[in-house]
Amino acid sequence: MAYFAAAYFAAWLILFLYVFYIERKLALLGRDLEHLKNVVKRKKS
Amino acid sequence: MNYLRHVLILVQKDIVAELRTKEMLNSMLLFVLLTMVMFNFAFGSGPETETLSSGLLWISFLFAAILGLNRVFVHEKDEGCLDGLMLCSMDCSVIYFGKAISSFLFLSVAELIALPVFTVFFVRESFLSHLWILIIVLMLGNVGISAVGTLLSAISINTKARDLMLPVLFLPVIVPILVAAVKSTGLVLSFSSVGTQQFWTEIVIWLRTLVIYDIIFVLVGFLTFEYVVEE
Amino acid sequence: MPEVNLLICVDSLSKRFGRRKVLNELNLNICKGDFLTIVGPNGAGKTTLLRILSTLSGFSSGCITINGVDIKENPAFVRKKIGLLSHNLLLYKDLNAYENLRFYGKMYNVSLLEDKISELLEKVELDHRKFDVVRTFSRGMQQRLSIARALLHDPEIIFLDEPFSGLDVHAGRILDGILEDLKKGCHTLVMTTHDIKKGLVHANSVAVLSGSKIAYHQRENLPDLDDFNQIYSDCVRNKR
Amino acid sequence: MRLKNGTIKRCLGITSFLGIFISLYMAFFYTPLDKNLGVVQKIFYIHFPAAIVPYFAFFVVLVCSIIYLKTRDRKWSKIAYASAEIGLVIDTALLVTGTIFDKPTWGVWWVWEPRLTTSLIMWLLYAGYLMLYYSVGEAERRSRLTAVYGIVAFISVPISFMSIRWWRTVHPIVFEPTKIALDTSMWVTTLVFLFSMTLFYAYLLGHRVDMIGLQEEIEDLKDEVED
Repeated sequence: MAYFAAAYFAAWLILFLYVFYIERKLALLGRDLEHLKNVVKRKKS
Repeated sequence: MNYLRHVLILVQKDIVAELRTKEMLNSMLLFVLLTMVMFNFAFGSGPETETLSSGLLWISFLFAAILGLNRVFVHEKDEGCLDGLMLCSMDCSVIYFGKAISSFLFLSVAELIALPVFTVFFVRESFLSHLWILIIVLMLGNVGISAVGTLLSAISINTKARDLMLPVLFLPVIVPILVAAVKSTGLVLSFSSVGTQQFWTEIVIWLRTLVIYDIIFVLVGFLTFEYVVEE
Repeated sequence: MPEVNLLICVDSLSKRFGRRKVLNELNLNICKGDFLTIVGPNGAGKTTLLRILSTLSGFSSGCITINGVDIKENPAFVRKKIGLLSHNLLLYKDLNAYENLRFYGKMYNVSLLEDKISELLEKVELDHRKFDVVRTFSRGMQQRLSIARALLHDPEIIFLDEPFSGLDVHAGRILDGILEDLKKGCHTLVMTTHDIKKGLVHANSVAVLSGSKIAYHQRENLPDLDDFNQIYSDCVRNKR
Repeated sequence: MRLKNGTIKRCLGITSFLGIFISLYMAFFYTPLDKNLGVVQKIFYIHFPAAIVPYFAFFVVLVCSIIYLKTRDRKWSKIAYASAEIGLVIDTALLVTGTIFDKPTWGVWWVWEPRLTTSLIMWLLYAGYLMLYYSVGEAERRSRLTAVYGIVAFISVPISFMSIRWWRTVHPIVFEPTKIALDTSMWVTTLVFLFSMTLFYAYLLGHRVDMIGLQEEIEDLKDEVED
């Protein structure tokens, strides 16, 4: 039982950590992009 | 015909340069010998090490090969000679074959010098009657190593990490060659304890594997090399 | 411009390094027998342009023909016709002067190679070091040998990238002589430099590469040094 | 176009999560307990798709690399890289479940048996691929070099199929998950799991490619600001 739990736990942990990483990174990148777009807009005007 | 001539000119150039400095050959040779000595210290010299010796032989050859392969494109890259080669050869694959053949030659020379030393150190039974099979195994292994090694060396010379990159890229790719070469070398070294029938059936399997992977590696190198060197 | 003599034709050439546009919609025509000098500030893309012309570098868009042949489609044809003297020496430091030239000569299928090598070594005044390893040469000598290497296969077109950098006065004079000979021999030469004065000496055609474009191109009736200096600084300022 | 793309991705996400929940439910409650291994056998349901999906992901790397070298469209090299990274992550999950699976069935954590060994080699190969990706600065060259390595690396993927044959000539007892008697409900569960894992992979792939696109867009904007 312990092995079973450990295997499922480990596998999902890895996958969800990865999903979490991607979502987090995407959010951060989205923020950066918005920021830069604003900077460009300000520069142009 | 012209194609072949160009490859040979390139090989000849590499040999002349290597004979002048001997840096690649010397370092490979010393490295192989050092590995063998270190192996002896690390594992002792009991009867159990004999079964490991075919593995030792190939591991030391493989790492020596990395040492040499790292140097293959250093001279070409440093003074921009690769550009010069691109300008004067009709085809990128001329450069690939020239480089692969010269690293094959240097590796083979180092191995053939190291082989007697290895025999003296680690082999108890004479395998002289089957030596020619071992030579074939060595050569087939070298073809694979230098075919894929030359390609990966050209890749790694283009990275920031340069020579740190080659082992990381090279070792996992060469595994099939390593497995087949170690198995067949082990068979040759212990041919007397394996029955003749079994020896031949098994050695054929392993040699076939070597040949198949050699062909694949050469083909892939030939087809993709131009994408590595172009800019 | 007389169309018949058109040798190299560059049409809206663009080259991007990653995201950076090094060359942008660049147009340039070079006629047979021209000596074109391209000047420009550092990082303007002079070296890149020469590397593209000599098929060593790819480009993002545009079209280049040499003698009417598209260089992307048939690079081998172009490579036989050109000699390149680049920043890099393209020499093997562990081979001696003679071996270097012999290697390249054989790769280019040069006939009467031995005579050619002796002749060229004499020309660049390296006769006495024929069998010395290139590693032992001074920078200027290596550069001279590199010149010999570039001329080995009698190329019709010669690209020179900053040929005078690293040359002492004497070696510079040797190079001057060679360039004059080549000009008389109806070779087409393209030279880049950031030394405007040196650039105007031989040229019959000058161009300024700035802001990833050819900002100025004049063939025959060249401006004198002061005028050209003025033009040059205008070009550079406009693009900044 | 953008909206449609987003909708597809959201649908993929929802279906793959739903699928995974269904398959988990099936694994826990629908399938019978294995007679010999008991509850441990249920590891197999996650282990099997985690073994197959990396193969598929690395195959995608190969195909996209070849297409990139032919067309020079950077889109393909982005997909190739994203696929390699996701394959690597799932391969990691495979190795972890594999080692945990080994302990109760064989009594040791790691055995150099073909499936595990070759998965490990694949892991190393594509870890090298990722290292190569990050050690080349310029985008065009990076795409070119990783594409070539993506092709070379795939040569070694078939050894995982070959090797079972090779090792068997040496070691007669070879462990294969499929040798465990499976009844229909077990097979159905496995296939459902495999299907939802593949959807999950596709969902991740879409996001990862988006991420690279965003990164490049940001770099572009930075250049623009500097100019």
